[in-house]
Order: sequence, then structure tokens, then C-alpha cells
Amino acid sequence: MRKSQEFHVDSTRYLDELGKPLDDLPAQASDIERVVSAYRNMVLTRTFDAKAIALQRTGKCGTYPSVLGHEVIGTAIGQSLAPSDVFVPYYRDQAAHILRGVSLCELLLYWGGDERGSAWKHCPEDLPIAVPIATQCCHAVGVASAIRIRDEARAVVCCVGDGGTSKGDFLESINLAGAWHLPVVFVVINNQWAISTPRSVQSGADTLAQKAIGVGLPGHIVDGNDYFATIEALDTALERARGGKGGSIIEAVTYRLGDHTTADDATRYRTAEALKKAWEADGIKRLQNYLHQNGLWDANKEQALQAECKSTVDAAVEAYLATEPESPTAMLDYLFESVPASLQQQRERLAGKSDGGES
Amino acid sequence: MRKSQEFHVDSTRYLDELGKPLDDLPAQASDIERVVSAYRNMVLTRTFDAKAIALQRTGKCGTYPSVLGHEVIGTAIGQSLAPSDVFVPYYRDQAAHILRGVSLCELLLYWGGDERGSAWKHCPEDLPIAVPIATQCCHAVGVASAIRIRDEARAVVCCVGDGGTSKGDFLESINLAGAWHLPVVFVVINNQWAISTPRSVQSGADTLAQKAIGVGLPGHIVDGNDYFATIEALDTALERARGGKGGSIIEAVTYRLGDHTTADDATRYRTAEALKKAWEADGIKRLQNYLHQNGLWDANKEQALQAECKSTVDAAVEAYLATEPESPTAMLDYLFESVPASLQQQRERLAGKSDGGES
Amino acid sequence: MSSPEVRDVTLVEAVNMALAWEMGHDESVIVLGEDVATNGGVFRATVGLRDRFGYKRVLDTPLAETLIAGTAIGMATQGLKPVAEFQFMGFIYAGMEQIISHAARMRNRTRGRLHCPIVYRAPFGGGIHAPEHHSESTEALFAHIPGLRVVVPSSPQRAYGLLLAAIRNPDPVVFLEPKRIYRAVTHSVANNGEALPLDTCFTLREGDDVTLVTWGACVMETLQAADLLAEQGVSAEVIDVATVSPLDRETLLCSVAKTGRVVIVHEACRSGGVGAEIAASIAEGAFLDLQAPVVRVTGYDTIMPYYRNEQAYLPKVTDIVEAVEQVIAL
Amino acid sequence: MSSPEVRDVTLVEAVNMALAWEMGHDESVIVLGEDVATNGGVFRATVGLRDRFGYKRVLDTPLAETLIAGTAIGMATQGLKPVAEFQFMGFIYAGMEQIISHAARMRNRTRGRLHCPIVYRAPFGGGIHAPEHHSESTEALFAHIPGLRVVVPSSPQRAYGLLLAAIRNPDPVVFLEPKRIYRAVTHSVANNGEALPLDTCFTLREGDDVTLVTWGACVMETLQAADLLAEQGVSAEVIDVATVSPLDRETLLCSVAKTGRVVIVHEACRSGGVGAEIAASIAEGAFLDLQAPVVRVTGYDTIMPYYRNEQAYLPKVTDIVEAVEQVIAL
Ligand SMILES: Cc1ncc(C[n+]2csc(CCOP(=O)(O)OP(=O)(O)O)c2C)c(N)n1
Ligand SMILES: Cc1ncc(C[n+]2csc(CCOP(=O)(O)OP(=O)(O)O)c2C)c(N)n1
Ligand SMILES: [Mg+2]
Ligand SMILES: [Mg+2]
Repeated sequence: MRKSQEFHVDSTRYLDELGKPLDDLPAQASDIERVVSAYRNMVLTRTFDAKAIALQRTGKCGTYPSVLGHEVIGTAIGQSLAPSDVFVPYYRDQAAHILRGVSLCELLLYWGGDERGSAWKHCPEDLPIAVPIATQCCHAVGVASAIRIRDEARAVVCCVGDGGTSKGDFLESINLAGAWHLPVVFVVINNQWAISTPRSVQSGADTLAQKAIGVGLPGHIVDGNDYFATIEALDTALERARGGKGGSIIEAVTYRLGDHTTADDATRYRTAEALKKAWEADGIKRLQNYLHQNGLWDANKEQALQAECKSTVDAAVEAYLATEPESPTAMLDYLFESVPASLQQQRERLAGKSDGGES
Repeated sequence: MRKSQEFHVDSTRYLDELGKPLDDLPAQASDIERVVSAYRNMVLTRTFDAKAIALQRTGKCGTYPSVLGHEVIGTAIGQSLAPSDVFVPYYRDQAAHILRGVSLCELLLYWGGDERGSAWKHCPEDLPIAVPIATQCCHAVGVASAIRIRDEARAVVCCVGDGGTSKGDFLESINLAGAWHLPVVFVVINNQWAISTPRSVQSGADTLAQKAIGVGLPGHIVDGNDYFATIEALDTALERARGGKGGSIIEAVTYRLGDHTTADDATRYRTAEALKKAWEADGIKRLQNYLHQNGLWDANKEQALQAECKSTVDAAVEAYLATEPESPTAMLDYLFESVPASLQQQRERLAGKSDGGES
Repeated sequence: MSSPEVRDVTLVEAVNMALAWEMGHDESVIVLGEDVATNGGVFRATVGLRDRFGYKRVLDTPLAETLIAGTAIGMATQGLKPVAEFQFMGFIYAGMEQIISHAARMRNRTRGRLHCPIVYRAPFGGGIHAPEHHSESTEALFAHIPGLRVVVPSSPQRAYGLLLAAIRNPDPVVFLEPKRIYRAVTHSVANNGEALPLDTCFTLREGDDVTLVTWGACVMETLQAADLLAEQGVSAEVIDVATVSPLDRETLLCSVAKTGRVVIVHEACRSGGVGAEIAASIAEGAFLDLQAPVVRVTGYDTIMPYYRNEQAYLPKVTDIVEAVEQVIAL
Repeated sequence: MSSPEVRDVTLVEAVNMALAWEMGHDESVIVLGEDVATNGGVFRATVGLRDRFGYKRVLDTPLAETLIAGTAIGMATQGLKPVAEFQFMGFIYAGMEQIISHAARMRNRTRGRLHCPIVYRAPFGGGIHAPEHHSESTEALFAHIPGLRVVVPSSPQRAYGLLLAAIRNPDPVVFLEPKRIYRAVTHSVANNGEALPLDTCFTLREGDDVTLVTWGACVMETLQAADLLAEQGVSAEVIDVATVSPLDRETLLCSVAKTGRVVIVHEACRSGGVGAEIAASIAEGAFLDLQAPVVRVTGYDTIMPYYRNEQAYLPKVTDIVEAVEQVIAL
């Protein structure tokens, strides 16, 4: 006696690669102001990105992970999150951070080797950048548990890469989200690569969204270069989560248009053709086309925006470069709430050195 | 534009609770000898189990995990594995171990606190009992990788409990099995409990088999108290694996009829009713009924089998109780291939003590 | 609520009392782990808490230690004070990445913006005839991690007071409960919500001839050894380190200044155990005071044997006495 | 095949040469890890291996360290010799349960029936301006685990010879490569398949006045300090521990018997570092030889700062010289 149980995941896309609607657009398209400000954030993010890479190349910043190809997704996340929600990022979420209120200077400090880059003033509950892959997913379900314990109408967005979906932390966390009906939306940013490892090596499954099935969550795939598909999915998932209806997984499909980080050389493992093709699907250009086609944008506005972004970024760089390093004693001052007796001697030694000028 | 992708898991069951076929039986039912010997192994396992619990209660064995309710699944696993296959157990697989050639004395030594209980003579490639939950899953995919690297027509069966399906080790391993097309069959033994934690707390998914979907493996559910459903699924999955067609996940649904271990008291967290109901689905009784109904078994045979099992178990217990403990120096002798210079002094100290008679 | 002074309390009951006290007085305290709720924990350390404080504050988790460790971090950043249980220390390792890379670093990483007032509890140590992996004492792994406190109680009263302190501490504490003495003795415990200090050794017995330094279950054998030694006319000071990291070197060095001789006793294997740090610190800080080398009485450098041979592994009273005789002879 | 003597080889190239040699001579050697195949590793340690030895022997894994650690164990039980790479030591922690509970125990658990000839490689240590979590030196965590060897090369030739030894060793080895000196120097390396001994310190420089004990990248600063000290008329013996567990105490104690003074140098934070075990062992084993306390020059007891302040954390040549001056003064 054989019974069969069926499951599914849906995918959505609204715009073709040239920005032409393939279908009726979702409600989100009628909020013109929000759409335009999304576009503005994408351009700002890309401007920042290019500058950060340039700083690294000239020795003024450390290893930096380019956000090229992720701008649409991050922007949609930033827009869909309410201030009282909590964002749990990985390390390629610049677009979302900016909308959350992290300053460009803070971002530069972080990648420039200064812990103050995570002391975010404007989104104090957001989790900091997580470098160990997928570990942040556990924090996200922890935050969501706190929200549920206190019966609040808030939600959490947690980002993770395609590579990150292979790691236990992600897999255990989505399972908890399902088991405890937590208000958390996992956004799997499938940019096809984990450093040099292609998506196909990462998992034998056709899609990453289908991992949702195994934990009893809804799974949804969106074209991550399609602003409307992405923001609609996020708005829906977050509303659901805030309303106590549980979590979900959104696989946002895109392509990493840059090297993995400035320490990487992607030409070693991927073809110029694949990259060229991916650029054709670029979501910023696509949204720009859409705006043009609908009379919402023009060359003048574009020029003004570019100039504005450039000066915003330049100001941030200036502030960043003007920031003196912390005193070395900071390495002990923030370890615990107060410096334990046993560390006082080490702290004195450090303080002495930083006065003395040690080579 | 919305697309939908469909997935499914199937469930099978052939016998009702009274051992009556609900459907045409699979080919496995015509191998009478195998069916009867399956039954014999189930009874031996249950006899052993009762004795091990008794030994623990009288201080002659350590904490012991009863196999009650798992005998059908373990027996089917033991039968479907070829000698050249590799078995990767967890800690409640007595029925399978016996068919693999692990002696009852070895099993008692293991639970009786003696490492020689894992020095299995007759299945030297099988992995030992794994206590840290789900960790064995990684070993299973490692063994399967070795098989694939060498292009051998062998396969691996790996057991894990319903609780174990929440742990990263299992989840990462099934993903690798899918990505690398490994010849490994995961048997999730869903006995509804992980100590006191019910299946519903373990995951929000309806079934555990659907975790297969997220990794691109076939997932299949069987009634784990239905010998025919279980052996058919295993034979099929193993044949597939040995033939290079990749792995799969079988969720074998049963009920833990005993306490978690002899250190547990299940009455604290589950009702007598639920247990009573579970006993009605007992797979041994069910197969016995089937055999009776088909003229393959009778009261005399049963009596002879019971006597035989008792004397087999008694002999094993005798051998176990007669086994002198190892010399304490054994704790250093097997740590590395040879005792490093730095440990010689410690070894001498131990040797001196074991002569001297330390209190 | 129970009256302040409770009689006949075991160490594990004291753990339960401290949890109940603090949950009753601080809504932000949450208990999570495998089998902690309905079942009250496999050692009954959390028994009754679910009934008293409800299903939202006492949480049975799925079987996933990485998740337990990491979920507590997320909760903590929201101002909760999670007390997360690992069922046995042998199953804590999957949680190490979360503990090392996040719990211990969140405050430093964010320059104080977020912090992790978490207690990670785990029963630890051998000697109870348990199966493989149920007898670990790897406190040294955590003691080497900056940003963590590692605390080990050795009596019911200290379990109560130190656990309260650990929960109230705004930073992560790995709280290791010596299960060999979970029920070895009963004491009267004042259930008054008073915490004991962290980062401080407890001098359990004063003495002049030798300093015995230990923690956890070995406190029992060490005190017994001190009794035997007293009969031989040797006056032993017994120090319970209690917080094995960060280490209260001052108390240790003061004692050595008096006695000039030290024996360290721990159950963990010798090489790289916490005893190594203590011995190194004393040998460096009290070089001129020492009349004899600092000697360690410890487990062997091997895997805890299964139970038929576990007694051969564990440090014994006679081992301690012998070691003292050795250092006194010098 | 290349000629035996290869010139201008960096430490990371020596790692690559050893891997290539052994894969060429032993079919059972398998390389696995993240980005090790197509990309040749983020540090290029495995570059070219996929092309030479094929996709079945050089395997890109999914991003999962528990899996990497555990898959190697399963492979090893089948007679393969996996060399598993963790991309950085900061990402090894998710592998710890598998390494501690299984790789280190399989032989003992099965009384020799199965064993784990695995090498777990990881670049480690700071000083290269890397992001957070890319500068760990937590070798002490592994050195405390019975059943593991922990090996740290400090020159191209030792990287080559010790890695060959590690691969051939029938038990698990955690092989930590000091990435700060991955490309700091080039040496000629004899590519002749000859292994160096494990479990043995290397005396890099003989001396009479003080013994400097170190390993990994700090060997560089320690040798520089010895040069400076020589100018001051202080003759320093420099010992590269190389196998930090199990420890070759004999070589250390012999040296101390001669010099009577010891300074230990390591990058890891001080408390509970491998230096503690070495100091404790020397203080115990060479009590009467010691003219001065054993002093440790180490990283601070804190989290490795981000790179703007990492130099303030790292032990410096001047720190070593100062410490020697201090012990010599006694
Ligand atoms: C636990 C862990 N292992 C390895 C690394 C090294 N590493 C950094 S990024 C990366 C790939 C991540 O890929 P993905 O999750 O797809 O994110 P993407 O970089 O593509 O945005 C790896 C392996 C790490 N940071 N953490
Ligand atoms: C990593 C780990 N965590 C916790 C435990 C303690 N423990 C032993 S068995 C068990 C429940 C396992 O349940 P399940 O996987 O369903 O197997 P079952 O016992 O039901 O056969 C737990 C939590 C363990 N052995 N390993
Ligand atoms: Mg990616
Ligand atoms: Mg179960």
C-alpha cells in the first residue's frame, strides 16, 4: 500500500532582463517613492562598493567582499524590515546595512580592521557582520525566540549564502524556525558561488528553497535581480512572521559579479562568458530601465544621483581615513563588562607599550 | 510570473496490525527462508534485550538502551546488507549487529564498560556504535566516498534516530550524499521519541523523509513494524546504491517501546495509553501472525525458538561475565599505534598500580 | 516560596534551587536544552521549572548542540539571560564554534553594543559508570578562550551561589557541574538568592605545609587527603579554584608564599590541563617561595576508559597523599 | 617529477610539494576541503593537485566543517589517508566534535580494529592583515586532546618533512601551518620524499645561557632575538617544539639542564596556552636546574584584535629580548 505526499516551491519573476514586465506587477510597484528610493540605494551601494575595492587596492582598507550583484536583494531587505525588526546579516549585505542606518564610515572601519565598525549607532539590535559561515542563523532563531517569548509583533531577517546552506548552523536553525514557529525569514542569497565552489557542488538539490520542505516552512524562489519579485516576497514573508504565522525561506537567485573578495581572483575558476551573461541580468540596470520606461527616471536624475552618491561616499572615506586607531588597551577593555583582576597586569603592559611606542 | 516545482515522498505498508496483507506483497515475501530467519533474528534480539536489561538491573551491566520496537528495522537492515557492504550504526541497532556477526558477548562487553566490545571480529569494517548523536552520518558518507573513489559495487547503511535528524552532522551528510552521488542509504529510525522529546518538538515537518527533498535524494517512508515494507525499501535502496545510482533516505516509523535507556523513566513524560497502542503495532507479533496465517510457523517452532534464543543468550552472558577486565595499561596501549615516548612514564605508573592493587 | 534555609540539599538540587530562585526574580532568565522541560533534565537539574515558569521560559530544544549554543546567543542579544544546558560535557563540542567565535566575542566585537549574559551548563567528569562520552572533563578547552568564564562548583552551597552569580554575570559563563558529586553529599543551603563571588578561589581549609589546589569533584578526594595528612602531622591548605578562568592567581600565590609547596589535583588528563596554567603561573610568580617543584596529580593523558577501568584513570586520595609526601620530602 | 633539490621554496610551496610527492607515491592519499580542487586552495597550498591526480582524489567539499572532519574519518576507516583542509583555523571549531570524539578515539575505541590516518591541515596565526576569525592560534585546544598529534612546521624544509611524516603517520595529526611565514622566506628543499621525525623538538641554534622555546611563526622572531642577544654576549639555545603534542619533554629538559633559564614564546594567548604545559613540565622536571622562573612571552589573554591593532597583540623581538634580560638578571 503506497501513499504519496506532495510538496512544492514556487518561483517568481516580474521583470525581464530589460526591465519589461512579464506579468502584472505586485502592489509594491505602485509605491513609486519606495521604488525610486530602492533604486537610489542600489546605486549608492554600488558606488560605495567600487570605492571600497579601490581603497583596498591602494592599501587603505583590508580584504573586502564586493557586493556586486547583491544590491537588489539587500535593498529589498532593508526596505521590508521595520525599524523594530532585527536584521541578522552575513558579510555581503552592504545594501541592507545602509538602509538600516549603518554608516558607510562604520562599514569601512569594519573592513579596515577596526572593531568600532560594528558598534552601530542607528540599529543597535542588529547583529554584527558574521564571518564564520552560517553561524548567524542560530543567532537569528535566538532573536526570533526572544520575540516569540515576549509575544512581540516583530520579525527577523537572516541572510546566508548558497555556500552557507550546506552548514549545520543553517540547517539546524531552519529546523528550529519550523518547530517553534519563529518569526524569522531566511534569505538564501544564491549567487552561484562559494568562493570557487559552484552551486552545483554545494548541493544535489535543484533549488535551495526546497530545503524549506524538510523543516515544514514555506520555501519561495525569487529572481534576486528583480526588485519587484524580491520585495514582494520579503514584504509578504515579514508580514506573515510579524503576524505570528511563522517563518519562511526565500531563495534569492543572483550572480556574484565580483571576485569573492579582494583576496580572490575569480578568473581562476570561472569563465568570462558566464560573467558576461550574468551582467546582462544585472538588477540595477533592469530597475533603471523600468523606471525610464515608466517615466520615473531620466538622464539628469541619474547624473545628479551619481554625483550625490559619489560625494556621500567621499565624505565617508574621509571620515574613515581620519579615524585614529583605538588604543591597544581596547583589546582588553571590551572583553568583559569590566577588566578582571587577572588581566589588569596585561592591561598595564599594553598601556605602557602604547605610550612607549613599541616597534 | 510564478512557476511551481513539485516534490513528493511515498510511504509503504503491506501488513495490517494483525499481520494481514493490505495489498500484494513484494517479491521479498516469496523468499520464505529469509522471512523466517528474519523472524528468528527478531526474537533473538528481543530475548537478548530483556536479558541485558536484567543484567543492568542487577548491577552486572552499565546503562543500556533497549531495542524494543526496533527489531524489525534492524533485522531488515542486517538482511539487506551484503557482507562487503558497510554498516554505520547508532546505538540501538542490536538486531542488525547480530546479523552482521557482532557477538552477543561483544555487545554486552560494550555496554558493560569494556572497550573490547567494539573490536568486532566478524565485520571488521563496520563502524562501531556511535554515542554522540548523528556524528556517525559523516563517517557513513566518508566510507561511501571511499567506495566511490575506488569504484566499488558496495554500499553503506547508516542509522540515525528521529532526534538525530535535527543535528548538523546528519543534515550536512545527507547533503553530501546528494551532491556526490554516494552509495549510502540513511535509515531514519523514527521511534517518536528522543529521550523525553517527542517527534513533534524535533521538527515542524510532517515527515522526516521529506528532508531528502532538500538534498536531491529520494525519500521514502515505511512502516518500520512491517517487515515486508522495510526489507523491500532497503533492498531497493541498496541495489540502487551499489549500482552507482546514488543514495537515499528511508524513514522507518516505529515506536520506542522501552525506556530511553535503563537510566530513564519514560512514565515521566509519556502516557500508558500511548504505549499500549504502540504495542498493538508491534512488528514481531505481526510477522509471527503472518507466518502462522501462512502455515509457516506453529507453537512448537515458537517454543523451540524461544528455548534456543534463551540458551544462546545465556551462553553469551556467561562468556561476558567470565571476561576479566583489561589491564589498566590498555588505556594507553591503543591510543596511538605505539605508545609515544612522552607517555611511557605514565604507562609505567599504570602498570605499577595494576600490579600493586590500588584502592 | 521555600524558607531560606533548606536542609539536605544535594549539589544538583542546589542547581535547581538557584535556577528556580533566579527565574522567580528575573523574568529574563530562560532555560533551554534537550529534555530540560517536560522531563526536568536527565539529572533532574531543571525539574519543576516548566511547571512553575511555563513553556515559554523552559524550552525543550531539538537535538542540536550547535543550535543550543547559538540560539542562546541570539536570545542574549535581546536582553534575555539564557541558561542553556548541554546534556553532558561530552556533547558540548558541536557548540564550540558558537561559544568560541560568538558568545565569547560579541561584546568585544561590537565594542559593548551587544553582549552575551549566557550560562552554558553541563554536567562533567567521570566516575559514575556512564557510557562512552559521558565522563569528559575538558574544562581546559574553555579556560583557554578569552571572553569566557569557566566556573566549577564543588559543594551544594557553592553550586547555588556560583550559579546565581553566573546567571547575573553579564558575560558568558561555562558552568560545569561535577556529576560525580551531584548527590555525594547533602548540605543545608540558604535559599536567599545570595550569589558567591566569581573570579575568586575558595580556601576550604587552611594549612601551612603544602597548598593543595583543585576544583570540582576532586575537592572531595583532596579534602580527604588533607585529613589523612593531618593525621601524619602535615598541615595542608586546600584551595577550591572554583573559577578556573579567569584565574585568581593572587589567592594561589599568597598561599604558596606561606607553604612553599604545591600539589595540583584535577581529573582531566594532565597535558594542557588547567593544572598546567596554574603550575606555570605559580612557578613563575612564586619562584623564590617554592621549596619543591609544583606537582600535578591528574588523570592520565588518554581517553577516559569505559567504566570497568575508569577507577584506574581517576586520581585517588592515595595519589594525592603520595604526591604531598614527595614534595614535603624535598 | 622534479629534481630532488628545489630552490626558492616557500613554506606554502613546500606543503604543496609534500602533498604532490605523497599523492604520487601513495594512491590512498586523498585531499579534500573547501576550494582545494579547482582553485587550488585560498593560499594555493593544493594548487595543481586536481590536474595531476584527478577529481576523485582532490575533492571540493560543500561548505561544512563538521562534514569535512567527519568524512575524513569514514574515508580513513576504509584505508584511505585523507588530508583534509580547514580553510582557516578560525573555522575548525565546527569540526571539533568529530576530531575529539571520533578521529582521536577510533583506534582506542575499537582496540585497534579501525584507525584514523588523517591529516587535518589549517593555516593559522595572525599578522597578515586578515579579517576577523582569520588569525586564530588555538593549538592548545588540540594539544589537550589525547589521541591527536599537533604539529607545527616553521620552515619550508620542516613543512615538507613534517607533512610527509604526518600523512604517513597511522594516527590523526592536526597540522597547523603558520600563514604569517607562508611566504616570508624561501629555502632550498630536497624533494626526495624524506620525512622528518614527529614527536621531536628541533634545536635550531645551540646556546648555553638561556633556552628559547617556541614554534610556528614565532620561530622567526625568536631567532632574531637570539641574534640580538648574541651581540649582547648572551648565548641562546633556540628550540622549535614542532610537535606540540605529544611533547618531547626530554629535549627541553636536557637543554634546561645546560642553560638553567627558559623563555617560552608563542602567539596564542597566554592562559592555558601550550606554553603553560611546557612551563609546568620544565618547572616540575628541572626544578633544581632552574636559575630563574620560566617566563612566557605570548599574546595577550584576549581576542586577536582586528588588523589595525594586531601588531600590538603579537609578541615582538624586543619582548623576547626583554624577557631574556629579565631571567638572566636573576
Ligand atoms: C565556517 C567557515 N568556513 C569557511 C569560511 C571561509 N569562507 C569565507 S566566504 C566562503 C564562501 C561562502 O560562500 P556563500 O555562502 O555562497 O556566500 P558568498 O560569499 O557567495 O556571498 C568561505 C568558504 C568561513 N568564513 N567560515
Ligand atoms: C550529540 C549528543 N547530544 C546529546 C546526547 C544525549 N542523548 C543520548 S540519546 C538522545 C536522544 C536520541 O534520540 P533519537 O535520535 O531519536 O534516538 P533514539 O534514542 O530514540 O533511538 C540524547 C539526547 C548524545 N548522545 N549526543
Ligand atoms: Mg555564494
Ligand atoms: Mg528516537
